[in-house]
Amino acid sequence: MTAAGTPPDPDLAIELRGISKSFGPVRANKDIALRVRRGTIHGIIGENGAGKSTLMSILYGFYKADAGEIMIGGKRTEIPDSQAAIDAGIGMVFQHFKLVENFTVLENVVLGAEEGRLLRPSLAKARKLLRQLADDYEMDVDPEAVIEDLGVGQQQRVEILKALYREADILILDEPTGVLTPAEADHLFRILRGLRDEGKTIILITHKLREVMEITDTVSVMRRGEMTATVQTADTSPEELAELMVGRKVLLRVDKAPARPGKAVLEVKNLRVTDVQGVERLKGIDLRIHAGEILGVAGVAGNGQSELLEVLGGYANGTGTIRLNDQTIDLTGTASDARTRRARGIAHVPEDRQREGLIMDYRAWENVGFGYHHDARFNSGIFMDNAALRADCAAKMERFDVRPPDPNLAAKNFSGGNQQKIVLAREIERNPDLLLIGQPTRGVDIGAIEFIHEQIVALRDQGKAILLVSVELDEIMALSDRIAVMFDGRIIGERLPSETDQGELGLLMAGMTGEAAA
Amino acid sequence: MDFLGIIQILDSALRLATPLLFACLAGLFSERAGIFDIGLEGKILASAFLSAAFAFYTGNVWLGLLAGIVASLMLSAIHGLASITFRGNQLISGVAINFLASGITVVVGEAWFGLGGRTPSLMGGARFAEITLPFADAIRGMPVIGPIYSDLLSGHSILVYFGLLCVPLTWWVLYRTRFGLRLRAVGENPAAVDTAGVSVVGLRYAAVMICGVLCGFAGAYLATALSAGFVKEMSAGRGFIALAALIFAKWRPWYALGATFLFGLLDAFGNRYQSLDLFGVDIPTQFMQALPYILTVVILAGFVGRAIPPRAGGKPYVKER
Amino acid sequence: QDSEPGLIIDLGGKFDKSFNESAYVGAQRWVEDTGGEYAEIELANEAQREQTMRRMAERGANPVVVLGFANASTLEAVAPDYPETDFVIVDMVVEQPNVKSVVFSEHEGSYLVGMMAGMASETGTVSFIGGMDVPLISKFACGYAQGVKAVNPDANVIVNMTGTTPAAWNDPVKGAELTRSQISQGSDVVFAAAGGTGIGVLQAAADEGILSIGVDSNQNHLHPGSVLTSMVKRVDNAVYDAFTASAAGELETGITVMGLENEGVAYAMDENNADLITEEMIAVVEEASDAIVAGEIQVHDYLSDNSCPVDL
Amino acid sequence: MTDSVMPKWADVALVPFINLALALFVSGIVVALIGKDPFEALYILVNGSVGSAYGWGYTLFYTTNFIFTGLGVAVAFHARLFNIGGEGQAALGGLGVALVLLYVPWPHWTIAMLAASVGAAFFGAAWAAIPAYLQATRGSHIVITTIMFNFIASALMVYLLSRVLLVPGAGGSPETARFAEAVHLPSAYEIAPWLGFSRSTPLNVSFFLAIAACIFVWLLIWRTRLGYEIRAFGHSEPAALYAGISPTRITMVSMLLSGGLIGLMAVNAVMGEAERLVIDPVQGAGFVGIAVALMGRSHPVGVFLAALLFGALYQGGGELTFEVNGMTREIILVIQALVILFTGALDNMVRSPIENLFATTRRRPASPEPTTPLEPGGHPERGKAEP
Ligand SMILES: Nc1ncnc2c1ncn2[C@@H]1O[C@H](COP(=O)(O)OP(=O)(O)OP(=O)(O)O)[C@@H](O)[C@H]1O
Ligand SMILES: Nc1ncnc2c1ncn2[C@@H]1O[C@H](COP(=O)(O)OP(=O)(O)OP(=O)(O)O)[C@@H](O)[C@H]1O
Ligand SMILES: [Mg+2]
Ligand SMILES: [Mg+2]
Repeated sequence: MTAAGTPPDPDLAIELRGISKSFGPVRANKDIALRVRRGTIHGIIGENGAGKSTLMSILYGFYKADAGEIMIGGKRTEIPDSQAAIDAGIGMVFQHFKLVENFTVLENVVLGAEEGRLLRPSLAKARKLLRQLADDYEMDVDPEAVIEDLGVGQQQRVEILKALYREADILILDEPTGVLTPAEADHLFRILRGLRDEGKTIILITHKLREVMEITDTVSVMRRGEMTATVQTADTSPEELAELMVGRKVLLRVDKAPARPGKAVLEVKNLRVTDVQGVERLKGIDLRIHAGEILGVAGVAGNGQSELLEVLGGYANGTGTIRLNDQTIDLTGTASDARTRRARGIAHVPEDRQREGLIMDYRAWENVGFGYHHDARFNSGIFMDNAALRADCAAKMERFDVRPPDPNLAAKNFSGGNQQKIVLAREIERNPDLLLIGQPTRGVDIGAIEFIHEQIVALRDQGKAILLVSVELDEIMALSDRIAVMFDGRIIGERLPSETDQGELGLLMAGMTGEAAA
Repeated sequence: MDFLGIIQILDSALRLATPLLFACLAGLFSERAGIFDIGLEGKILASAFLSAAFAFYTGNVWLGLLAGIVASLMLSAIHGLASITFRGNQLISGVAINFLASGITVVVGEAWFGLGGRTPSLMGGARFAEITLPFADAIRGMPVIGPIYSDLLSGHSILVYFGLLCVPLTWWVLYRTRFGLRLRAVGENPAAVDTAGVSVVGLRYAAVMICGVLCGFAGAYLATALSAGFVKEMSAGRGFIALAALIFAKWRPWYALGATFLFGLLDAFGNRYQSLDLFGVDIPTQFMQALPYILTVVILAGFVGRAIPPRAGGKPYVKER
Repeated sequence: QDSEPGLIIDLGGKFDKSFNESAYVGAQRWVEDTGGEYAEIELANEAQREQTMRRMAERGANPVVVLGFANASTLEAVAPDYPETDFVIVDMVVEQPNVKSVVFSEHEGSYLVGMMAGMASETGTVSFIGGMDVPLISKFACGYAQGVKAVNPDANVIVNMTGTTPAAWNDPVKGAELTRSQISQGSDVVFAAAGGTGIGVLQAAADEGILSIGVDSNQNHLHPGSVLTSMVKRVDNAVYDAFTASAAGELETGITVMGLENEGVAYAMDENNADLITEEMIAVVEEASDAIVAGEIQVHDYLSDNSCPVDL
Repeated sequence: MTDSVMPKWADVALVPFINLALALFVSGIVVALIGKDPFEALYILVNGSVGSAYGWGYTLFYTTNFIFTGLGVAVAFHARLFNIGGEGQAALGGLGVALVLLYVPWPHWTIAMLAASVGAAFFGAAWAAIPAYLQATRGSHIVITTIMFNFIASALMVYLLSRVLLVPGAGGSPETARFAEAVHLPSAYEIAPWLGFSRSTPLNVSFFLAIAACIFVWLLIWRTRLGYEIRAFGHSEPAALYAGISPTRITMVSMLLSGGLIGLMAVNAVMGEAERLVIDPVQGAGFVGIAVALMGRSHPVGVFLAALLFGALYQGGGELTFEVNGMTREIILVIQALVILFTGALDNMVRSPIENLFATTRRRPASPEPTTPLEPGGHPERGKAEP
């Protein structure tokens, strides 16, 4: 089925043949073939680490392929760097935006595509063009705004405008909706459809099967570095796509018994957090979580969820009151750090396991004690008891099915899902009264998601209180016993999962309470 | 202190600030592009040596200047190779360059001149002469303006004026040209520059080379304008002070002028008032000599607080782990 | 005696244009005059002092000449281990039977050049630039100031030190700037005792058209017509004499003071500064010199009590 | 680092060795360029440093200094702090030693050494405290502040030695009086004359203190909770916060430890060798410590080996200037610089090709089975299931 040898088809905007790419020992792309028709929206799905971003980065000249060839518009094209890709009419919006944070929108747009050696004429010209593009595609952004002051949705528009400014015919978007509210996502899709109707070709990487079904014309599935299938969207179903992605049938729902909430474990009143720049991130949070209950916090990233976790976890300063098991927790002063919180029975699976939850250069056994390294059982006298840590690690790896079960491997050498399992094992096995858990399945493959969800529900069923923060509405809906929606540092509404739907939550996440209040 | 005394201190400050200014702007280019450079000191020293050596051999200070720039550029190339091409640790590379310059200048100097690392004294055309600005003599007599123009502004070597000119020039390049935009971007987020189709490596090398040229001026100024030849270790820590000034200036050109002038002023002041008698307490010379360093610490702690360096600074650009 | 003499050049290096260089010149002159050979080692760091001294002795060098006060306490410990070897230490006294200590009356030499400065000055302000604020340098400064005041009691003497790190001895830029600062305060004669830094001092003085005074070796030739004189300290003679005496087998241990009477210190006169010095100046200075030798004038030695009778 | 690709022996031995060889090769070119025989120079360098008991005495003496400064820099490195202030901290350590030994009549060198060590470590740590505090609380760049503190330290030392601690009438050398005979540290000659050390060898019991410091640092960094926290903080500050590790505390503690270790250098240099405090007792060892820590990968064993290397370079370089006429002592600086450059900054130049070499030789046996992913932590059973 590989296209090698077949004559080029001018109707194809892109054709990739035999693309391979390794990062050291990791083979991210293996002999990949891909054909994208002109004027279509082509979806690419696959588990985390399947190699989607890598493949697109190769197409955009960000990485160099080890082998394979690229045909653009039927012509074999060398793409040694991004400039070549831009010249070939390709634009890309990366999963992690490539914007200069302290530059203005305008400066970011012209960067690399300036008109001449002097800046002023380039900027003037770009300002005009930018306004026109913004009008054409209903993408309102202030050209003089500084990127770091913009929300992610706006930043994404800048990335798209950047590509359009360079007159891209082929637009690659890598997980564009991960950071958007449902309304923003809808808007984006309108724009994409408009672009397609103009004859542009769009490649869309996403994890959300619903979106694939909604907007793409064709969809390709990647699994562990290989392209496993390409199907017409009209001819497939979410269940089939999920199976193609993982290689086996997947439950897209979580099985759980109804909650039996007990006494209140955590009570939060008027919690406020101001960050180092002096911006108020939490503007008076009130919430309460009972034993045996999962409170899901939904919201678009950046609306204060991270700060909520941090202040509860003990490493952001805040004001207000937090009571755990009817005891007030010190919010300032020396007894307000993560170590004391842990001693009080709060465990925390942080949102970003690689930045916070693990020391990537520590071995697995060193990481299982992380945060609990003062525990008597990990210490003997003035020294740490490394043997105890190793034994503990081996046991946890066994129970949580961490692969490979080698305590001596450095954390960075585990895959994302296994890293997450190590963190979860560490925190859950503490048997905490309250578990804070942020983005439990971010960057985790579908198989592991099932396992992780089961563990969370099991902990709840033991009568523990759980605060779940996730940007994935599906996850929130599936796990929570109650849902709180955060917007702009406040809890803007609380719903029961049985009495709401994604539409309503989406509106709340966008800060629209009017209709819901009615 | 009388008016003339002030003028004289300012005059001295200007001279002392000039090498710092060159070095500070050099560091600014490099660090704005994301390459930290604690090897300024070494580059100044190497340039001072080679400029003096060539000025002596050729009798032409301009050829000396050129040679100084070449010397500094060679060290820049090493720094670029280590920190850009081979993605090494920029601080280590800087430390090595400082050692290398202190050693090689003396080793080579000894081999060439046999004077223990000194170059022979430079005479006449082998040194930068002092320039008298037009009408300086005519208006010297005028009150206030006279001394300011004729004593403070006039009578410096051409490099002083060039150094001052470099400030607006740097500002213009940084904020008004395509190159400047890209340079600033590469120090903040090299991936953005890369995906915009511009070579990160090319930009960073360009910045490191500009840094080399400017350090070349600093060294040549020391050896062929302020003094008349090279003496080993004659940079005497000025590269480090320039670095402090750069942080104090928050990596901005006009602030760099202010910061280096402040250090020049502290130095000039310390030279003038080496032993102070404060309310009957005899302040020892050593305290006055340490004062610029103490003040640097105080300034860093108090006024600058957290100076935010270019975000990608010091980190090699690695796409693939 | 067939063993060759040895010379240990101190930190600062043999081309420091002053102290070490002077010793080196003395040794070279001895080589030229006698055709003999000598061993020479340059110190690279503090910890090598003892190592080098012992190496020299073990190598069979005799006498072993060490330069500078920093060697004293090391020599104190080393000398007894090599009773067959004679040591010569310049600038410091070590009381061991096989050590000859040569000390200079820098204060007296400085006094004389101070007098010259005082007479040559038209502004009544003269100045001094030292390397580091250490006692030996203060000895120069103090003698100089006394000399200035002797001819002009109202004169103002500005004293500056270059720095506190080893770079202080190698910072001609700072030396030049200090000179300019002193000029702006009215000084028109500057005396530098600051190693490599002094090069910058003499240069700046020449550039700015004032007079300067060199130190240790005769530096008059550096800027003819600008260097008023040099306070020469005949370390070269000390070395030359030690080598010669030892070769003849008549090296005397004990303390030798090199002062005005034995031309251990002197002001330098040659064709380079002939035009700067008047007959009258020479007359006054010679008279003072004689008086000092005769003990009629006591020039205070800063080292004797770490203080100076005139304000520094 | 890339432990998955390269065997450990290549990482800690082969690559540094090649780097070193390159550095010496380039040094040889420099030597040849100034008209000297590089082979003779190499012979003198090696023979002078490790060819005799005499050479070893000096080599190990310098090694002792560099172990202390190297360990100090290494401890700070573990917390990702770059302590350039070794010069000042060691000088202050010297002051601590001198004060302790001058003003207390110690009965025996053992207690004196203990007290001097405390004094040295305390003063060294104190000199690191202000930059550490400013870094921890005000974010003042520690590289700059420690550099400034080097300058301030030298001013302070000159002041104290020429005005305060000076022995009156002793001739004006800016140094303190000699320490009492009772506090003389036994030298290698006195301890082990049968090894052939000469009476003059500067090597003394401080060497054992340095070894002890290596063991102490190893235990501290890899066996204690504090070390665990220091390393964690060095790897990731956000993670440290998450784990309840206080950045301020770790910054302070690791800099104090760093300064203290560096200060201990004075026990060797001031108490053991000079037996009095002179101006600049450090002689660049603070800077060499940076190179030593980098080369030794901040591991005590590595630091020991690197210190030995630099000690040998120092001693051998000294012999070089003794033996070869016209060889200036600055040649040592050049060699040092090249060693730092090649082993530190240009490391990847050698490492990458060697890594690739290992990668290809390793991948080759795997190639008959192309579907097996090499990704660690993958799902091997599925890999096998595929055709
Ligand atoms: N720069 C890099 N250096 C080393 N390994 C990399 C790099 N980028 C990606 N990888 C590895 O290559 C594999 C494929 O990664 P890629 O980012 O292409 O996956 P993806 O399908 O985009 O996943 P996600 O859904 O998480 O975005 C992963 O194992 C990843 O760890
Ligand atoms: N001589 C050395 N030079 C440089 N790095 C070293 C050296 N020895 C060890 N290392 C590195 O230091 C780190 C810690 O070493 P250490 O020996 O403490 O760990 P280990 O092998 O796990 O031993 P243990 O299990 O006994 O703690 C390792 O990453 C190792 O690569
Ligand atoms: Mg991706
Ligand atoms: Mg081990």
